[in-house]
Amino acid sequence: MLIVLAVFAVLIISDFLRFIRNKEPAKVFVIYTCLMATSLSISLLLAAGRRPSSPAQWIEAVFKMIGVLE
Amino acid sequence: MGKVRISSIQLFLLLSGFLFGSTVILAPAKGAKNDAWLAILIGGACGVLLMGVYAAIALLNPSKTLVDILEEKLGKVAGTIVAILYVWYFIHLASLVFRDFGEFICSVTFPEMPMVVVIGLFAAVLLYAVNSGIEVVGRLSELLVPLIPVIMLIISLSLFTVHDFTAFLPILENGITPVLKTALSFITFPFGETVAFLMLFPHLNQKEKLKNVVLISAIVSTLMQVLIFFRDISVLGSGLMDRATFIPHLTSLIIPEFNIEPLVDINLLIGGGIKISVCLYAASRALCQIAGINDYRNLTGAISTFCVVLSIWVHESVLDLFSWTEKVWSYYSLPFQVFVPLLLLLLSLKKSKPSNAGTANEK
Amino acid sequence: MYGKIKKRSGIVRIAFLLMILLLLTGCWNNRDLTEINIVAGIGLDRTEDGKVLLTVQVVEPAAIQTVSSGKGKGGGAQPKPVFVESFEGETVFEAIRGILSIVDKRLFFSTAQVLILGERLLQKGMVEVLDFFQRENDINYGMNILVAKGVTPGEILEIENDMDSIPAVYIKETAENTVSRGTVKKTTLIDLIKDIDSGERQPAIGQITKAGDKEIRTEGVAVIKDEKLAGWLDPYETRGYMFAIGEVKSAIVNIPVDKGKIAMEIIRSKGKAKVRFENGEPSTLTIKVEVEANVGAYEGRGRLDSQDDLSILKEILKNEIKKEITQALEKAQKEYSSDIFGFGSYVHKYHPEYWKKVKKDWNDIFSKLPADIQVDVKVMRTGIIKSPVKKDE
Amino acid sequence: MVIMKTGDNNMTERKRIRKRIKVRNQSTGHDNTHTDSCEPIPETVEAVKERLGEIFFGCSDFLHREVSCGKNGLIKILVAYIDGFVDKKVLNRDVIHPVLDFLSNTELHVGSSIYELLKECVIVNNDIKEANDMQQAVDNIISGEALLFIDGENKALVIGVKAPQGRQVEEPDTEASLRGAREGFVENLLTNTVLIRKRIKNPNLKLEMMRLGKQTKTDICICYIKGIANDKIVSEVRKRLRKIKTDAILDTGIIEQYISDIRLSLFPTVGNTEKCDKLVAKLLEGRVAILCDGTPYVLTVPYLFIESIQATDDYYDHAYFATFMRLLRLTALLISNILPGMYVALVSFHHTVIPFKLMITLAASRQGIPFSPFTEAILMIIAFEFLREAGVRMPRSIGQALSIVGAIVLGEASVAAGIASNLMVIIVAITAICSFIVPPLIRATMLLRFVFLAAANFLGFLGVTLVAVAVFIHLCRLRSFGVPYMAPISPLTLSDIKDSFVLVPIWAMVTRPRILWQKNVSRRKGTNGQEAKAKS
Repeated sequence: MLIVLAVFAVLIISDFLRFIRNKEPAKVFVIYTCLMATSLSISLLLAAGRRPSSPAQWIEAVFKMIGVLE
Repeated sequence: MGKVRISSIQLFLLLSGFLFGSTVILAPAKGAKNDAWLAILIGGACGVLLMGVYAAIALLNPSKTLVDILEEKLGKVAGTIVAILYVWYFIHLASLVFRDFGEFICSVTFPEMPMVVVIGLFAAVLLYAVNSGIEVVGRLSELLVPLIPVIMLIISLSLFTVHDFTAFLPILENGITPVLKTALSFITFPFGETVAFLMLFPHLNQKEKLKNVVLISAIVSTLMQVLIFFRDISVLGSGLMDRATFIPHLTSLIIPEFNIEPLVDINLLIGGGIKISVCLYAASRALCQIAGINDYRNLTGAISTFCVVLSIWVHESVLDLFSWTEKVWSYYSLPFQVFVPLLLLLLSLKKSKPSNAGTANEK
Repeated sequence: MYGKIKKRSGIVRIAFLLMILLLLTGCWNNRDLTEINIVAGIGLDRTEDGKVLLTVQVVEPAAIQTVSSGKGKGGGAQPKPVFVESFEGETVFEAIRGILSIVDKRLFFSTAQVLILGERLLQKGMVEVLDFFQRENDINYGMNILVAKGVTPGEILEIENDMDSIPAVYIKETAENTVSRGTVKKTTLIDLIKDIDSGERQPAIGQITKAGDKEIRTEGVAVIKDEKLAGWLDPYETRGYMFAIGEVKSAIVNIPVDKGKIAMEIIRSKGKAKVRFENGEPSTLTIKVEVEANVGAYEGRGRLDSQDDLSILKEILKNEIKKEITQALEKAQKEYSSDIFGFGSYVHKYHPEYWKKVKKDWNDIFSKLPADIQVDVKVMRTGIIKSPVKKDE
Repeated sequence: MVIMKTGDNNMTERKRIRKRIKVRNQSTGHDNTHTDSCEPIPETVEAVKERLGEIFFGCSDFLHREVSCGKNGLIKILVAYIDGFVDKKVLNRDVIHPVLDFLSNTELHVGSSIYELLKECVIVNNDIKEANDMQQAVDNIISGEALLFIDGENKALVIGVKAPQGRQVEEPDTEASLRGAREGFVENLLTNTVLIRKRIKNPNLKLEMMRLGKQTKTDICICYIKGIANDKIVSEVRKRLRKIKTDAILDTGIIEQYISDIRLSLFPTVGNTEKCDKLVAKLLEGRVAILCDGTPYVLTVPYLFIESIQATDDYYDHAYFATFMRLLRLTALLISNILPGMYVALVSFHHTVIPFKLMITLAASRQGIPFSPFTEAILMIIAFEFLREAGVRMPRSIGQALSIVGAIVLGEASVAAGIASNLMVIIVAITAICSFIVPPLIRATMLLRFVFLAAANFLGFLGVTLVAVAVFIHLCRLRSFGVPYMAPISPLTLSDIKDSFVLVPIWAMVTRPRILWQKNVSRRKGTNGQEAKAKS
């Protein structure tokens, strides 16, 4: 858990410093934060041992609903 | 930051490396057992056509990336939505390759290592490559991709004494249906996945060579796959081949007298690395284009982090991974790899007829 | 411009990230050579109550060095180059892990030279215990497999003699010598797995017995049927079998002549087992063998000057080989009804429809089919001299 | 990328720089653009003397001689120079003597300028320039010219009577070769340019001078062959040199660090050589050389990876042999980088790869060693590096003793004491030998070895491969003056492969490296200066 946080902290801080230095537009921050927040929350859940249902399962479910897969 | 250019040789090597990708450890047409070679040939033929479609789209829309084409042909809103789906698809693809890599290393070389470490380190190196620009990835492929056939040759030649050349017989024992099914999955993995190159084709410096490059790389990799199949089955026999988790690796274990197993790791690292780099580049480039961000490097970090997390998250176990890719992947890929590109091709053909968009538009 | 700043920060960032990840990673799987026990030979057997009995022969590298380099001066108590330990377990893996309770370091199997199966194990079936050896990531698929006849694998692994400081190597090399003589079959792990997997050919595994206190003897094969021991072939039958499947590399075949015996040296041999079909049903088993031989020794009196002389020899040799093959085939058909020759594989490959029907009963069908054995012999050279010493002329 | 950016204003830039150089070194005095200094040269010799005395206060090597002569001893002339720089014999013979003679024997007409007369008719020396203000005068005195001030003139004559300085041309120590010229560069810039000019007798060989370093005012010379060297690279060199802001240039090594493309890279992107024939060969390939006064090391740019495995001997030798040597060097480079790492990976992780017999030997040699293979390797390598560094710093006579100590300590005693295994000694020895085979990369290799070692200890072969891939990525993104570092292999330039890891016979090498410049690549055409000029 701590390790996950540490790695993410390093990544986010280093990237943010770079963004600020290069004066990137706000949307960069927004998209970046969205992606990182998702990654962080999922990895925290994974680290806690609670694996949320994954996209692979959603896709499989969708295909089953449509009837492509039986 | 100037025009980024890759040469036709680099594109050829990138494509070949991409097509080898994780097929270095996973025999893609395994489902057809003894007739896999037939499935590979059929799938390869269709794969060549499919890649031809991508090349045609790129030629009809010179110097436009997939996102540009989508927005132009489907309209702003629909185009953007489809483009976002494509971004997701590239990310998913990259994370699957990450997972293949991680599973392979963890079950073959380092059983005690946590998979996320392996994948994370790999991702860090690839992030460096992608951040250096697609030009550098192209140059890298010139250095590294030639190693793949060399290593394969080393393995194959050292196995020459253990070959049983008739092992692939009998032909069509279970009828043609499984062969066709496998052929379909072989089109989607690996050929259809080259749809990611639609983000790269605009960088080619000699547009007129695009067709040849695509064609040759597809044919070369099909033939290589056939050869690999014959090697594997003649060494392992169909029974063991069916049960093996990582077929080419097991083959390399059979080599008498000495053990060159790490060479397979290197092959995977190169092939998978190229594949993931291209996917990461395509995804971040596409996302930046959609959002109107100039430099794709801003998002590579976030996207590769997400890929790593996704690769751990997406499947529970190695068997889940394999059965899912076998069962769902090809259907899931069809819209991205076949339907949308065909639609784009039709639309481009219709619209470009009067203006006769040629190869000379560039420059 | 901005490229310069970015380039620099890129390297630093990646290096930093790598460093953090590297520091976080411990040393998984990092195991020094001095922290493992190098296994040279494995023995597998079952105890009377059905448990797996694992015996391992472990090398002591330092002792080997002193033995081979002669450093151990002036007699004294030389350290033993190997030690042998046994352990019981419900499964193979359990036994392997359990053995850690009596040895100091983890066992390392990739170096195993031989895997010796016990008779009792084979009587109960061997498929189950072999799974571990396919699944584990550091197993050498080219490891030799032998079946211990009349002794337990443990007893064989405990043999010590002066020919090689590591008994397992001695066993392996002796077995390989015998393979080149054609009287034992070389079965590697991968061969065995393939045979069991396909079901087209019954495995035949080389046999090993004790010859005296310090020597072993590897001659003959164990015939397996449906993963169980069916019986044995003696050395001559084994050679016939080896001729039939084309694995004889060099062998000495003695042929009787008028006044004495000639030892023919086989230098090349090819063999092919096929099945002849008539009306969609198998009619005959055909074995075609091509042999190239030289005259090795003429222990007797006679003439060896002309092509005619050689032709006579050829005829005799042909019959001799044919006899051996027939013996082996008959034993496999009549006594054990086990298709060790791989006729089934031929049927599967070239008559898949028929194979599908008879797959289960193939061994029975095999044992009823008549055989057609063709041997083609070439004798090329006679060595440095032609005729033997002519005494009575 | 760099080339593209700089290409546009290439012409104007070049003109500008020309002007500037001209102004600085051969000032004709009629150039209004010159605004460096506003202090004029005082008209009376007394004032000049006073001023110079102020400037050179405390410089005991500053000498001046006042000559007053003429009919009534009214004409005063001051000769100022730095002691030791100037060949006094020549100065006396060519300047003082004729001037005294002339002035005492000649009737001066009214209105005739002594200055012009002296300059045109009297002074025998043929290297005469003018200084128009005090700054220039001082600069010239410092750089070793003799200055001649005349009463009533606000100009001074700069007379080149520099004494030959420094050591003789001799064989360089650092780059030994079996065959080829033994001449190496020396510290004197002029000697060096002469050495180059002697070998390329072609007016297209351009030598552009500039002065760098606020304090040292070191003479720098950009040297290239016009029509063969890529103009873009030449102007990029000028641009980067001009950007250097420092007070001291003591060696080309300092310039190298300023002008490298990626300054933090381990790999050299600027080459250096001490050998004259090597430099000439590089110039003829279209490279640009940077000479610097005071050092025998000449920089060449662009410097590509492949040059590190090229040796001058290769071209004079048989092609088969040269190709073999190149492959050998490449292998050595690889080995010196990864061998310790591979060994550690093998011993710590990949036991399955080791053959049985070797495994027993390995295990036996490791028996009783208290350290892990990683620690052992690090210790041994560091010990070796100590030895190497000591060998470099020590006087040569002690070096021998050192090597004996090293061999015994490293090779024998550590094994006997059970601190290192036999095999590790062999591994370190092989690594060390291999690292000496490719001198330009010796520093990069030294550090990378530790990286590989650490990676191997964490991840085995996988770690080694990952680091190798990262290094490859780095190499691929490196550029030297806009030229991709790994050329001609990546990007693949088929015509340049002939002089890469293989070498074709010299008669088959008909083109210059295409990667440097697409134009004028044929070595057979346009060798004559005029022809080349017409082409470009």
